[in-house]
Amino acid sequence: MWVRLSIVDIPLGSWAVSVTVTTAVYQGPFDLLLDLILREEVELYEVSLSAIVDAYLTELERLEGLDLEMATEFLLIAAILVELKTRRLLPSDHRVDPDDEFGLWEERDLLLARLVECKTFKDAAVVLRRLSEEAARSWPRRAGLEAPFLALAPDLLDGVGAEDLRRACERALAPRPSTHVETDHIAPIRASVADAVVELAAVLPDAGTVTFRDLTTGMVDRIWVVVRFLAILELYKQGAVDLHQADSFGEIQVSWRPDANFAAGDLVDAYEG
Amino acid sequence: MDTPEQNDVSSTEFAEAADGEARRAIEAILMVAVDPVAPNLLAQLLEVPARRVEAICDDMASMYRRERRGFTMERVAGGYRFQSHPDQAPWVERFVLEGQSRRLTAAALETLAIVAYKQPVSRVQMSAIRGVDVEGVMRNLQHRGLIDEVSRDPGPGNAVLYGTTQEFLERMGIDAVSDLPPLGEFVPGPEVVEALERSLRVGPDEEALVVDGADDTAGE
Amino acid sequence: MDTPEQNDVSSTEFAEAADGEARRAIEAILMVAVDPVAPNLLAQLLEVPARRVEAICDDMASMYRRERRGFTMERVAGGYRFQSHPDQAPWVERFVLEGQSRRLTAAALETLAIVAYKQPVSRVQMSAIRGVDVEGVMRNLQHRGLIDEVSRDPGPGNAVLYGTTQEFLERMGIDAVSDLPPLGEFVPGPEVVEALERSLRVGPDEEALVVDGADDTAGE
Repeated sequence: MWVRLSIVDIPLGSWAVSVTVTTAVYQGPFDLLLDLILREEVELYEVSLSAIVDAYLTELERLEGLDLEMATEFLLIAAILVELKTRRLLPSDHRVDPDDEFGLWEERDLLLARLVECKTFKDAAVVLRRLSEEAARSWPRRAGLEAPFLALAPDLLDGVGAEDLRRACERALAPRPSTHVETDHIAPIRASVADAVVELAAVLPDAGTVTFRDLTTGMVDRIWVVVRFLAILELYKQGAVDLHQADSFGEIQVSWRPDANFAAGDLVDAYEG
Repeated sequence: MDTPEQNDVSSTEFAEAADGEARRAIEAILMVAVDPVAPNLLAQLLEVPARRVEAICDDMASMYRRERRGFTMERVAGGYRFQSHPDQAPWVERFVLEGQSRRLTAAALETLAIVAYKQPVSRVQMSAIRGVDVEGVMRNLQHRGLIDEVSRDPGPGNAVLYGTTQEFLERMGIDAVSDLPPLGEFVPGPEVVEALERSLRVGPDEEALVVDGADDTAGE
Repeated sequence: MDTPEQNDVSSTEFAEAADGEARRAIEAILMVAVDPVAPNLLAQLLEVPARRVEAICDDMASMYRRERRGFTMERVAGGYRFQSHPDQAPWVERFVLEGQSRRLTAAALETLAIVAYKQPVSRVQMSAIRGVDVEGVMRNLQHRGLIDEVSRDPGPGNAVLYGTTQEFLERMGIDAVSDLPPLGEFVPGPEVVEALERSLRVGPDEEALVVDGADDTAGE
């Protein structure tokens, strides 16, 4: 077994702290969520909302821009949790937009399905652990050919030149190539995460009070809305914007604070790593 | 020479003698082999049907067990090999010293599980399932020879697809990936799904409790 | 049983049982050993007198002969080892010629290439780079005179360091190792090899998952 820091010792109000403390133990949000829900039986609504956002922003910075695709994963999960939590804390509202409601259920079901899938493989891994531990109790015979037979074996170097040797060495030493391929692939999303903050910081000061809906008009893919939502939250955390929501599920009013002293560059650095 | 075999012309005895000779040849070959030797190869070398090779090998394996040898003959990664008996591990460990650096971490095992069951699978797919970037773990697994690139995704992006290796089978002590228990066995039971659902419910608490119908704490 | 040394029944049985256990341990150790194992080492590992180890080993050797195994246990170069029975040589030859050539070549080539470019290099470093146990392959290369022990690591453990031989240069048709074509730029330098080795023992993101520090006991 391995060392596992217990989350029980950590006040629930400071989930952000617990995530930071346990990054070496928890392998990401699914791991954390599964453990919280199944082992610790923590009710998610007991965790403070800002703590969730903080936790994921912390997680985001920890990733140091290595893989923004994963970062957006975090954001998506964070956003769903925030939304679920918001619903549960607020009294029942009868003016819920059915489309929004449907969308949330959809997201929730997706998250649930992914948690179940993650749990499935975690349990499968337990079997692999048992198998490998059993197998590790035996060592295979590796002595190989006895001297008289060595001369018989096909000549290892037959047809092998210095070039082949160089290639073999590079093959053995090379860092595996997948990183670069994937980075190109996710480049558009990478830009959007950083840009969401930059764009908003450029537009909002002169925009007066706008609604979140205005800011996300025309965005088809839900992930872009999520990214923008988290960008707003980040600006709020930085003290750059005020947020106002008249009632639950009502329009979120966003207004730039007149006293905001915010340089978008600082934050972009944080995202880019 | 030690025990001269007499030649009584019974066909069973003849067959037994032939099996005995095949057994000796297999013992000799496995003694010099570095990797598991496939039954087909043994069949080809000894010029006997693969089916009979497998039967002989099974007999040999149980003979060693019966004789309480310090070694066993196992079918691993598609072939037969000699290996030390698991109950002799304490002695062998003393001898080989390298000890447990072979141990796999939780992250490695979970990633391996995904590759084993979903192969061929891309890095992005694995990351999506685990909810974290798996690149570091994968590079480690690849360096250890447990997984490898097996093909390219024909779709856009041509992502590299990964699968498990012979080395993986050897490390798990299994003959083929199909020897792993079916993934269905690991799908969480209703009580786990319920616990997850309850924690992720939509809407105010009172309502959710009514919908769930059960407010007892399930969990494991 | 063959040579009862005690007259007291119970102590004979006790001695036989103990010998049986020692026999099993020796079988296990010799099965995984790559080089002959000296009786003194066996005595030390099993905590029995060397004289008794030798007696047990003699018994084992004649037992295998009596049982007409396809392998023998021989005393070679000051130690015991399992090897294929001489009368099975034709089968082993077939196996060598038809069986294992391809895979061995790929593994051996990579191993040889690393020794050539990174020499002097220890076996542990080699294993770390190739991700698998290279012992058999290296011994093979050494037997063929392509690599050899060139020095000892001055650090703790005094690991044997390997390099390529004159024979290797001749086979490659080059004057010196420096005549080998330069490696691509993405390849880590020799100093990285060690870091790589470290990182492979405990993955970068996995340090917290490893409990026992047993990984440090590698040295051979």
